[in-house]
Amino acid sequence: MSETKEEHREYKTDEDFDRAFFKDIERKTNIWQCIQCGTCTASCESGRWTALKTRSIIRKVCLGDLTVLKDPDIWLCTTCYNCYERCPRDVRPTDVIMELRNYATKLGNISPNHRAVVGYLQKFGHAVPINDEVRKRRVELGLEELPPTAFKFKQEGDDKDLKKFEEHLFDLPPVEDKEEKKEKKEEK
Amino acid sequence: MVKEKTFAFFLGCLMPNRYPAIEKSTNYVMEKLGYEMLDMERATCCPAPGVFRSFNKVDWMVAGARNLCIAEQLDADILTVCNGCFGTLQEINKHLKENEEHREMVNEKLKLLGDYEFQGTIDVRHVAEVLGYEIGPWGIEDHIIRKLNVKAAIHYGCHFLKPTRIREIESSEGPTIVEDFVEVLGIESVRFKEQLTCCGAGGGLKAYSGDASMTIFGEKMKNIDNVKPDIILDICPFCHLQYETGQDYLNKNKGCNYDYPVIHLSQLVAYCMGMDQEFVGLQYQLMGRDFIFGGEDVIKEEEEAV
Amino acid sequence: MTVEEKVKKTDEIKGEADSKYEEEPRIGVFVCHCGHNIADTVDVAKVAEYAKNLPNVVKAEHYMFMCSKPGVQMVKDSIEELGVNRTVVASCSKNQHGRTFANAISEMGLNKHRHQQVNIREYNSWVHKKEKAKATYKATRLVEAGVNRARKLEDVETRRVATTKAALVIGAGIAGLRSAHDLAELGIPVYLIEKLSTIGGHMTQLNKTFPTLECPQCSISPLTNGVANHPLVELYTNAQVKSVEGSMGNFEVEVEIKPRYVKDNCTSCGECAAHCPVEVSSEWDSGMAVRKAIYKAYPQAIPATYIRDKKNCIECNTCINVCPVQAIDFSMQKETKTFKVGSIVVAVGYDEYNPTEIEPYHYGQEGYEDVITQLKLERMLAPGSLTNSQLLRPSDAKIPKSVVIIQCVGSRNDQVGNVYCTGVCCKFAVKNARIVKEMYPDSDVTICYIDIRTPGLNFEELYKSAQEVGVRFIRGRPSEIIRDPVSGNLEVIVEDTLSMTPLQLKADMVVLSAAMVPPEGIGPLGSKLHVLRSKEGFLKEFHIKMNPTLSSKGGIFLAGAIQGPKDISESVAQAGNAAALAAAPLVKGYIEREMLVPSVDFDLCVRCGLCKTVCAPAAIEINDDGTPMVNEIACKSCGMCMPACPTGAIQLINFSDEQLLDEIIAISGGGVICEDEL
Amino acid sequence: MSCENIEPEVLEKMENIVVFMCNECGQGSANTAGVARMAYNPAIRIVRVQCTGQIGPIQIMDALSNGADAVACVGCCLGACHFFNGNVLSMHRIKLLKKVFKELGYSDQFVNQYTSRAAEGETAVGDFEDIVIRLATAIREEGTIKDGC
Ligand SMILES: Cc1cc2nc3c(=O)[nH]c(=O)nc-3n(C[C@H](O)[C@H](O)[C@H](O)COP(=O)(O)OP(=O)(O)OC[C@H]3O[C@@H](n4cnc5c(N)ncnc54)[C@H](O)[C@@H]3O)c2cc1C
Ligand SMILES: Cc1cc2nc3c(=O)[nH]c(=O)nc-3n(C[C@H](O)[C@H](O)[C@H](O)COP(=O)(O)OP(=O)(O)OC[C@H]3O[C@@H](n4cnc5c(N)ncnc54)[C@H](O)[C@@H]3O)c2cc1C
Ligand code: SF4
Ligand code: SF4
Ligand code: SF4
Ligand code: SF4
Ligand code: SF4
Ligand code: SF4
Ligand code: SF4
Ligand code: SF4
Repeated sequence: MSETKEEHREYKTDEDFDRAFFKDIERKTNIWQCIQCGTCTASCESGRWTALKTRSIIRKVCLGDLTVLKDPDIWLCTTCYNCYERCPRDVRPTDVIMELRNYATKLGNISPNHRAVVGYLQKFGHAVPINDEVRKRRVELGLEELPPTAFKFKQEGDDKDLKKFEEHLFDLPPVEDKEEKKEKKEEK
Repeated sequence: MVKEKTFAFFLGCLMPNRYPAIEKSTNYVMEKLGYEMLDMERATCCPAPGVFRSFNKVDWMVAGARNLCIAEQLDADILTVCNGCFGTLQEINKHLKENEEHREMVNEKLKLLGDYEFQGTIDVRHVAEVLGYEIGPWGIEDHIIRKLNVKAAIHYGCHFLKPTRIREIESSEGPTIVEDFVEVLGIESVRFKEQLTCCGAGGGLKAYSGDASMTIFGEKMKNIDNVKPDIILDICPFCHLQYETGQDYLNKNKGCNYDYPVIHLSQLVAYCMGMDQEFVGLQYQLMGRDFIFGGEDVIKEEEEAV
Repeated sequence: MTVEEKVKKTDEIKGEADSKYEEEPRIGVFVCHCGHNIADTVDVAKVAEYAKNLPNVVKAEHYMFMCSKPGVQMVKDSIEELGVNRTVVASCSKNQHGRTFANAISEMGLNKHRHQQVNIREYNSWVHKKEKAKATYKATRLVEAGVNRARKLEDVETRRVATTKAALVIGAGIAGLRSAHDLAELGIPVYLIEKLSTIGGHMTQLNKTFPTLECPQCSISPLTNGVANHPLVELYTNAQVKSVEGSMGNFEVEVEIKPRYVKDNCTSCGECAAHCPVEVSSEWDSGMAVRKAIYKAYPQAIPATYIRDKKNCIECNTCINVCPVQAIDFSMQKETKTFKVGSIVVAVGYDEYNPTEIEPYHYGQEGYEDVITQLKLERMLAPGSLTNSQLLRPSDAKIPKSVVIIQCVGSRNDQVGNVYCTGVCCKFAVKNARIVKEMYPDSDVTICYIDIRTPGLNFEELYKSAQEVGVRFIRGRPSEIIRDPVSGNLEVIVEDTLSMTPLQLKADMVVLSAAMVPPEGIGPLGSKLHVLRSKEGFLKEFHIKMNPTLSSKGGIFLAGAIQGPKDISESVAQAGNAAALAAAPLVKGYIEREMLVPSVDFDLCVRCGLCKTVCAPAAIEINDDGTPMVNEIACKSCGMCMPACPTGAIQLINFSDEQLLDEIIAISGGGVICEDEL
Repeated sequence: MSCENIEPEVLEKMENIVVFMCNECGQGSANTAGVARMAYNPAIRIVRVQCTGQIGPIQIMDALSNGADAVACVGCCLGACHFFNGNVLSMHRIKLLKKVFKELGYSDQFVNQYTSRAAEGETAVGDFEDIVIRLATAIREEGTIKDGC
């Protein structure tokens, strides 16, 4: 799919789509059963206020429209599962969006903030690491200063758990300059 | 067989690292109710279902299974106090118990992380479900020494009940488990419009787009403000964080003037069971620092008189 | 031959089993050239030669056209001259000329079933043109299989059973009434059984009926009166089927009739109800009106006799005292009657789906009184309703300024397990939307739909007419109805999928187009009748296209919505067909069947009953001693019971394991002579 | 994959393939195929039965032990059985049988269930071709069932 071409025309041809690409999603969910009823969008708490339109995302996956992987909208889902609960055809849109995010991540379409969260997990074993103030509070409340999680062991010099996390889990593709700039623009 | 009346206490991230008072309260409540709480040493983030599952579902399952293995080694069911932790661990646990192919795949990868193998011997519980169904309103009455007189807007959050076919707790369209339970603590649940919608924090949205998250939350707060509760009662530290920082944000940026104390179910129950307000930890929170749980002494006396 | 002669002739054929053929099989084999059709590919001479050497074969010939007069004569002659008692013709398919030869041997006094047709044309020469050697070898296999089969063929007799000239119709909705009336007009006495106190079914509850927007009472009353007064129809209301025995042509049905507590001399004056102190919600009005404990469902109800609702009656005896004709009798008891009938028509209709299951719509919950179903809407708009035919919100009796209609409630929904499209709700939704919009032009009427399905003559026109009067159509399925606890206002949340816009529609009233689902109690009724149900719970037709009116059991026919959701015209059409099919054997007076049925070897039978469980036409009954008994009239000769039997005790005649084995041995390549001999 | 790509030595090993066809759509479709002169492998042998629901493991094993290389049942389309639901019963039986074959260490491609439409000869021929293709795969992998037995 060439991007320059797209800018000049409204219509699309078969070449603009890659239906085989989402075979995996087809296998795991029921996207082909979608009747485009819109229950998902109407259920969507995010979509009411943001650009996320669940139904049209499902449609794009059915068509094999790969632009959906670059669509920032897929990151607006709060995983509230309302659509999943209410879809009359059991399409499980939340799962579809999760799968799409997995694909997008593989392609490097991941926001810097999310990258940072992965970094925290690998470094501290927590998506939200502890800070000095909370350490103090813990003591005041009569709790141990550090909870007995992997991070405490790291502090005590036993780093093997988190090292392994870093080595084996959530290996993200390196940041591409172009992507990063784009992301940053969007942030602003 | 797992040990009875014993839980492997899964802390997660937000509770120990932001709201230790919830940790304190949960320990207090469960121990008073006669449960033994075991530390899960070397546990990590659950990992959070919204963000980490979005990046790589397999790795999410592996990291989650690692936490499950720690509890399996303790021979105890896991107790969580967070919808996210519950969501992740309950779902992975159930899925790996059922799906042999994935179990093998995950176990293969677990070996890389250390001496772990998922067996599928334990269950994952949420404190709201343990209190609501196992202890029950009938069981807590003997243990409370204070009754409040407070109107609460109850927020269930999403992942405690949904997806219902995996959680199998209660319908997500009209749950009553928490209402029914806290009624005996003297809490009156006030219904508000779109009560069961999301707080706007999940799915990595808070990290991805604070603005979008706050728009959703702003609507939620408007509906809560319409019914003027005394407190906001939640069952998840992540929702807790959203309600705390969100009110603050709206006050600062949208000209609002909210000051609703945000209280986790564990904090509330601990207080009613006799923990001092100082340990409930409102003084550490952003909202409702001045809130005093209504007339505890009076009620205490009444209770004693009965 | 005239038609009558033909009928007479078939009547005469009786081919009783004849003991004189119990001797050694003598088989005649005839291989046909079919001109070039077979002979060009298959070496017919070789095949005939091969057949000669097979055991019991006394004659093997090949001939240009076996179906020609001389060919058929050859077969006949062999019987006369050589005492051949089983014939094998290897030629075309059984459908084409199988009957020619079977008839020929029957003319010679042999049982038709002693002929074995072997197809070496369609199954062989025509499809293996290029492989002559292989085709010839295949022909020998097929012929040998045919000979093996012929060797053990048994006679099958044809039996005739007299039928009982009476029919039972269950359910007196539009479909049941139509069937009952048609049957009676064909001269057949009919017992019509209705569960409720009044006949007419759902149709009488409707306000106006599409596509013409006619008054349903006006259309149905000639039929209800016609049935109620027909000399050949015996009507029983408050009645339910208790048990059904027997099969096609001869059923015995037990019916339980609950007492009305009012005798037939009731003049329908209404004094009793006027004085009765008890008021309850009226079922017939779908809860949109009240009635007394002694009541008549609606003014035109048939039978017109009042009825006392024992459950709600406080036994104050006021009614007894005020009745001018002493019609009220609390001592009436329930009765059980037994009817002997030849055919049964089941027309028990449907129920409206109860939408409480779809929780986001909050139907029936406190605060959501203004969420109603279409049937309730029909009752509200109907003449003489509690609201005087006006549309008023149940919560505050105000005329709604905005009405939102939601489609596909309980249909097309995997979550509630109804995948089917009801097919009627789009039609009644546009009907009612148009009616409401015409009544209240200032109110907004909106239909939220996934697809509008209005196929057929007049229905798209109806859809268009609704658009013309200004009904708003939004393509999207609402996710939920929310109520503001402070203001009490309802909002319908829906995406307008065509513009990709989530909408929050203010709704003073919401009408749910609920699905049509199988009626309550259909499970037990189905088992009493021994008919199978579809996975959706409706009674399943025998074949969806070729026989949508017959049930899985012979002699029991389906009419109307019980076979699947239908509108009135379709129900009536099917009901007429059901009546015709049900009448046929009764008018003729008998059923004739070849006894191609299984028999049970009681020494082998271990009384497990497994055969019964697979027999779809419910032709197997279990005797008191646990042994199965095949009802020869009900059996459809499918043989499904055979593999179900763990001991091989039950065997279909001429398709028994033993008979098939002989055929299989030959056809699988095992046999007398090896391939290389060819 | 089509029948044309099957190696001659594999094809040669297919001598007798027994196909039980029901009296309705099964027979009908094979007749239609014949009338339309649609060629197929001459190893295909059709046995006429009332309904595929009549065929059980006994018949199938009888055929296999008497020299059949493969066995199949061809009935009406699901939902259109002329005897109500015999084809579904047969399908379940064959599924079970396939499992048994697998457990015993044989290929599960020796027995199969198909449907066809009386008016369309292609459906029957398509079924026959599929039988042959599956059998070819099995033969390539494990040899004929005769060798195995
Ligand atoms: C809201 C709504 C609007 C409609 N509008 C139209 C319209 O405008 N035009 C149109 O053509 N169609 C319309 N229909 C469809 C129409 O109602 C049906 O097509 C028709 O009523 C079907 O008739 P029936 O006789 O098969 O079933 P029913 O009318 O349901 O009759 C079945 C009868 O059997 C009785 N019964 C049930 N169980 C038993 C039992 N166990 N023993 C004895 N008796 C039993 C019932 O009491 C009932 O009297 C509408 C349907 C709905 C829900
Ligand atoms: C493309 C297509 C696909 C379809 N697919 C399906 C499907 O999958 N399933 C389904 O259920 N339905 C299907 N249908 C519908 C189906 O074809 C009809 O429902 C059915 O054929 C109607 O049967 P009929 O006997 O009423 O009419 P016809 O089949 O049209 O028969 C009418 C007969 O009357 C004869 N005739 C006409 N005029 C005269 C005259 N003046 N005198 C004497 N004889 C006359 C005609 O020659 C004809 O033989 C399909 C229709 C189409 C167009
Ligand atoms: S709710 Fe389900 S069927 Fe409807 S549009 Fe969404 S995914 Fe498709
Ligand atoms: S799960 Fe995501 S897409 Fe679905 S309704 Fe919730 S926010 Fe919307
Ligand atoms: S029962 Fe008596 S009072 Fe009642 S309607 Fe009949 S005749 Fe009149
Ligand atoms: S006896 Fe029963 S039916 Fe008669 S008036 Fe009294 S309550 Fe009504
Ligand atoms: S007829 Fe219309 S409303 Fe009814 S189920 Fe079908 S599409 Fe839905
Ligand atoms: S006219 Fe035919 S194609 Fe068009 S909507 Fe109607 S049924 Fe479908
Ligand atoms: S052959 Fe057997 S299964 Fe088939 S109808 Fe007759 S008794 Fe029932
Ligand atoms: S299945 Fe066989 S053994 Fe069992 S009851 Fe029927 S005939 Fe007897």
